[in-house]
Amino acid sequence: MVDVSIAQLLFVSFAIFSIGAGGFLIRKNAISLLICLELMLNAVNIAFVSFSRLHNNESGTVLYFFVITVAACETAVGLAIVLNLFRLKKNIRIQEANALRG
Amino acid sequence: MDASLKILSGVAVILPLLGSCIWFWAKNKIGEKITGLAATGTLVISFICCLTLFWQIESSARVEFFSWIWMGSSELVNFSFLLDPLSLALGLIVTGVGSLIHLYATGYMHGDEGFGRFFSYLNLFIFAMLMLIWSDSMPGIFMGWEGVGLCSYLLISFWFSDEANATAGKKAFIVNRVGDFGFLVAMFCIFKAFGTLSIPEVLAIVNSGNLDIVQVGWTQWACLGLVLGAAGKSAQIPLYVWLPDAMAGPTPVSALIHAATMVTAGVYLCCRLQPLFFLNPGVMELIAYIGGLTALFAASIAIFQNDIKKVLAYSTISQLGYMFLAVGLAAPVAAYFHLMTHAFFKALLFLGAGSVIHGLHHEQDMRKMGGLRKQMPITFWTMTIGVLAIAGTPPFAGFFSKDEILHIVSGSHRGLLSNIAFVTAFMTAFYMGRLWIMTFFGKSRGHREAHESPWSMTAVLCVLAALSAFGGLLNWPELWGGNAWLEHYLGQVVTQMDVGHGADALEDSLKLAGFSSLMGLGALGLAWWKYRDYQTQDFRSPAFNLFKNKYYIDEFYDAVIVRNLKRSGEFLWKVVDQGILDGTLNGLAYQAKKTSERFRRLQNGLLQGYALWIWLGVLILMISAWSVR
Amino acid sequence: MMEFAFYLVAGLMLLSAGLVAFRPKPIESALWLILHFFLTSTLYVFIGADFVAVVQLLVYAGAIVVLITFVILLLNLNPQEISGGESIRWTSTVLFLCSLGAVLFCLHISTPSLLEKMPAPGSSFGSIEAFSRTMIQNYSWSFEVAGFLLLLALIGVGLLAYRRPSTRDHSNIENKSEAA
Amino acid sequence: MLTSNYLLLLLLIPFVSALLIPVLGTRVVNAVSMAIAGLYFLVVLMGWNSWNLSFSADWYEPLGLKYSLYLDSYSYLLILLSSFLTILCLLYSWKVVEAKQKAYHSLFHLLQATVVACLLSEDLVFFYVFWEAMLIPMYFIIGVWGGPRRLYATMKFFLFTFSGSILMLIGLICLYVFFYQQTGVWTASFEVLREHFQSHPLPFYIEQLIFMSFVVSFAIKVPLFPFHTWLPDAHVEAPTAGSVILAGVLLKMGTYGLMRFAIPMFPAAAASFATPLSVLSVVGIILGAVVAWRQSDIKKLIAYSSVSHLGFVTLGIFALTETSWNGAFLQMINHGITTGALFLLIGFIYDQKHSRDIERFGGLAKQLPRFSLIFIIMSLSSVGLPGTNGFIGEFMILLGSFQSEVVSKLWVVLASTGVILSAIYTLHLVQKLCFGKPAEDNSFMKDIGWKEYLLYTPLVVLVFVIGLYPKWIIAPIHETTSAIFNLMPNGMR
Repeated sequence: MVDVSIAQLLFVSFAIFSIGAGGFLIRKNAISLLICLELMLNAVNIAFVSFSRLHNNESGTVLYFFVITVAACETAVGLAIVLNLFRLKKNIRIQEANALRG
Repeated sequence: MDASLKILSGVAVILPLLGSCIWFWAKNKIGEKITGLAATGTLVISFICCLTLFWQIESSARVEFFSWIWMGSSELVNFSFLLDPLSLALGLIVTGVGSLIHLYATGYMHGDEGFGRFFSYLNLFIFAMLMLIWSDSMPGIFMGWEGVGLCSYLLISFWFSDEANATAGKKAFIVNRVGDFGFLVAMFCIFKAFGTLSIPEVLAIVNSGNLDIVQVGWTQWACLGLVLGAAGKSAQIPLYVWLPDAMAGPTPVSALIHAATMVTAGVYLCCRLQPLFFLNPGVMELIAYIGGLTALFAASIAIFQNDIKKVLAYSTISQLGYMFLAVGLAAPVAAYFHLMTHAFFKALLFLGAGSVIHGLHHEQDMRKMGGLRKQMPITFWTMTIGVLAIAGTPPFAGFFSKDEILHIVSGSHRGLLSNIAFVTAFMTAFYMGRLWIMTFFGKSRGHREAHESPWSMTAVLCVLAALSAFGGLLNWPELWGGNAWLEHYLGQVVTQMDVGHGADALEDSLKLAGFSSLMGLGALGLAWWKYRDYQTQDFRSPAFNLFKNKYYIDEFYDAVIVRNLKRSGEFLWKVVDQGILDGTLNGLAYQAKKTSERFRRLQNGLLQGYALWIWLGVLILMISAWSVR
Repeated sequence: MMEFAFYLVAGLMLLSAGLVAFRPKPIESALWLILHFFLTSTLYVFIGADFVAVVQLLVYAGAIVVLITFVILLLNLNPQEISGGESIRWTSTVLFLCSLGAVLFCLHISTPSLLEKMPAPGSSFGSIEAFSRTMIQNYSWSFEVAGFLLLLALIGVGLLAYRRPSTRDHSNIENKSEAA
Repeated sequence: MLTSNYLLLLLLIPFVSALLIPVLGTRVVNAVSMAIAGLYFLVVLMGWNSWNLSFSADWYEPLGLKYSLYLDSYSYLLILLSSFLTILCLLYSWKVVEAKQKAYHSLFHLLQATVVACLLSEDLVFFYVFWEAMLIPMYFIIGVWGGPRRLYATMKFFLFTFSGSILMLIGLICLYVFFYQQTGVWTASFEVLREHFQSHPLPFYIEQLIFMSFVVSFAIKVPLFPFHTWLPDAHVEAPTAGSVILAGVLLKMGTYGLMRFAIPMFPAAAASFATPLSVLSVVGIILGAVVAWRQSDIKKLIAYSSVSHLGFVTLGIFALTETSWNGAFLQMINHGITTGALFLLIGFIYDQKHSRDIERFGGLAKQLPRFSLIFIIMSLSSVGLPGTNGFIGEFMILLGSFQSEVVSKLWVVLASTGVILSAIYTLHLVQKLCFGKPAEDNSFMKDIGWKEYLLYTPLVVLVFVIGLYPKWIIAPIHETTSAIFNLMPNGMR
């Protein structure tokens, strides 16, 4: 076990989240976006577990568990959508998936 | 006693209404003869009822039926009758002349496809007219008032297939409605002042003299409203324009409604509410001047009309003007007397004219008549009596009644009015002479062979001629040794201005009578000289055009009122409604649409764009959460 | 020593995250993601959450990344299918990230208590038993819901990925029949 | 003697029938629906003279909301009118409406149900819910069976009424919350709120604001100038039966709301706004009449005449005297009868000729004498000829308003000119339709037969029965009027 402050853990979490978010905003293909989402979720998980540790309360880890459940669902559904997108457009460029524009 | 009054008056009123429904429903199913005779029969029964009432009732009686308008807290209006000399006398005329005209109409309307409908309307009219004169409350009178207006409307546009007739009916109704508006406002004011609309109660309060200044103020407005109402119904300036057009109806209608009965309702109303008018001398003066001016004005138009019924129509307006004049000078008995004699001789004249028209197969233009003296002798002789009566030739009815009015006018020391009255009397004799001569004398001008009318028509003419001849006996002045029956009879309920007694007054009145009858004969002579060998020539001058076109009053009203009303209708519709109101709303809707168009662009379909917006939202949330802390 | 290990792991995590996010090819990102998850798992071990560390490896690295990789292989994309098109708004992205960082920094310095070392956890922290107790006792309803969510996702994916013969082919057939 | 369960019966029959009709077989829909409507009318008739019933049950207790129903003579008479007109509408639609009959009948019953619920409710929230719900069936009736511009008309109708309702909702929430703040109890019961705010008045400007929020909402429904422009469009596009119900029942909900809720709640605020509101009424009277005269579409003409007639009603309401209120309420009923009949008559000739252009008719008095007779009778009732129902209402309104303390006499006199104007446009219509020569060949048109006699006879009878002996209907109206006025502060009476 390492003797760290919560601030250090949160910094890690935040940095990873920012990198994920940046990637999400910048990348152009749908699969990379999904991967970046995973990154962001992971960053959030780190924060959850850290707080769980800080307060010595298992609820944070339970939340972690739920988050990965959601993440799994989201990835599965997301990938299925990407698959359909590819079938429809013959590519997975996210800018072209704009059928719902106003 | 009371029950019998109730039954008699009820029967007199209800029978025509029932008859009206039956004739309308039966249409022509039961044959002309039965319809006509039965309709006349109902009227005769009504007349008999009236006569019985007339004998039974000493001074006045009130008959209550059932409550009509109920205000919640109190009874406002009952269906109840006030039977007193004023209403009984007029009731007799309405049912009496009415039954004569019904009889006449069975001949006149023979063969018309709307025969049943015609009698239905006529009977309905009698019902409404009796409601008008017998009701003891303002709304009751108003019901009859509008009812006769409705019948007038229906009967003027009786031959509705002709657009002009329908328009004339509509005009009559609408102009009358202007008057009714005045009547309505008068009712409101009276209710405001006295808290009741029952005429006996109102008159009791007025006669008791316990009025404060506010109440008198309200009565002034009420009287003005009533004058407007009366002017509408009795075709006085400024609302007389409907009556000439009303001649579009069948002639019996013109005789019954537009000469003998309905148009006198205004006079009746003013007499009925005389105490109210006494409170407002200014309004009385107004009535007198309206009457005088109308008399002169209408007579001047009548001289230049060529349609026989139009001449009579303007003559009616002019004679009604006389009655108003008398009312305005606080001489209701004189007005009433003239009303009665006028009912006789004007009905006679109209029916005579109708007989002529009937004989000439619906030719109304006097320029195409002439020389009918021989072909239609009965019509000729009866018409002659009518003309002499209206011209004021002694000893016919018109002489007495008109002379009384002239006497009163000259006794009132209003120079202008008395001049007008005399000039009008002269003009009346002149245009009636013109009508008489153009129709019956000279050579035939272009009409086909005429025939005398059937007995049902000529018999009525004879009866009316007799009435016109001897009607003056009703009110043979006391000054001349008579008993002035009508004056005494009506004197129970109305107050007549005193015109003086004694030898001086007798001398004055004899002078006046002599002068006026000489003037009438002179006018007839002038007409004889002018139209004896009338061919087709006419006056030709700008002034003549002015008269002939009735001073362009119709055109004036059309341009000033009707056209502007139409224009304001278009304006309110197109500009206010569709332009401003709908425009604002549609504009709002359009702006909303535009705005959302603009915001729509934000929805660009780019996933990452949305993510950026989420980031922005998160940022704002965090900042606000932090700053709130 | 352990401090150093922590910093090393954290640093590697950031590095791998950067590589995940910015390598041009998706397959590379996916592979770097695996490394990232392993490092995360290490971090969890450092703070005493053993069970979580294991789950991280099993579920994330084992299942999810494999799924992603599988899809990438399935699609077998060539470069212009992957990217191309107009460039993405770098400036606004950077701006937002900076502003977010600034806000966080402000938050950070305004709460000094965060800088204190964390107290030692309870003896049972991170154990399966403690985790399970909390989960089953306090969150049983949510647990069921999560299970149901997975089921729904399963059905949804099935529906989405199912290639309907009707949609496109149907129209083709219609066109053909019209042409014929 | 009827118990409060009677109110439940009143409320539930139309709802149940609205649900029942869609599951019926197509052939029997007409007959069953009409039978239910007839039965319902009888049920309503049974309640004559047993008003002042009430019923209450919890709806959502934490917020103090209740299904609380109250039947007074106002709501009773309007329910009676609505059930009566519904029968006529369904009878009229027999063999006229062929498309989607089930939905049509079901919607009419639903409309009836919402109207009845609205009229019965004493709880303001309950009232509001059904006030909004009334829009839905009408929206579909116009939108599905309407004329060519029905989309525009329905949209306009919906947006107008809905925006008004939103204002009312705001006012209602204010009342509700103020009451909670002052007493710590949640309730939306009208009686409780009224009593409380009478004894603990709110600041006057707040009273005025809330009052206006209610008034605007009701005024849009009435419709009062300048909110009236939706009415002509809605009437023109609505199917005949829809127009009848719209004119006969829905418009009355606005005036009912004014009389039953807005004014009793804030009499002082009402008095303070009496002048502007009565001026708007007078403008409505005159504008409606003058504009009606210029219309060539018969339905539009009648729609504008409705604006004019309802101007009289609102004038009577804002004059705040018992007489004018009695007259106003009577005039609401009269308008339902007369205008309803006129719409039915116009529908009758429209179905044959498929035109409502006034210029394309003429001479119908010769060709369709029975039709013309009834048409003229109804027109005269609309003109307010004494002896017909229209006169009694108008007369009482004007007479009462003239005695009013809060409305200037000048406005009443101006309103009375509506008497002239109404004659102008109505006779114009009668002349164009019935008199003159036919503008086109109309020989294919049939006169009214037994089915139409069934429709019009009760209406004609009512016209004269109310016109000649109105006491039987004024007496119950007066009961509620005097009850409302008794509760107002003394200065108001």
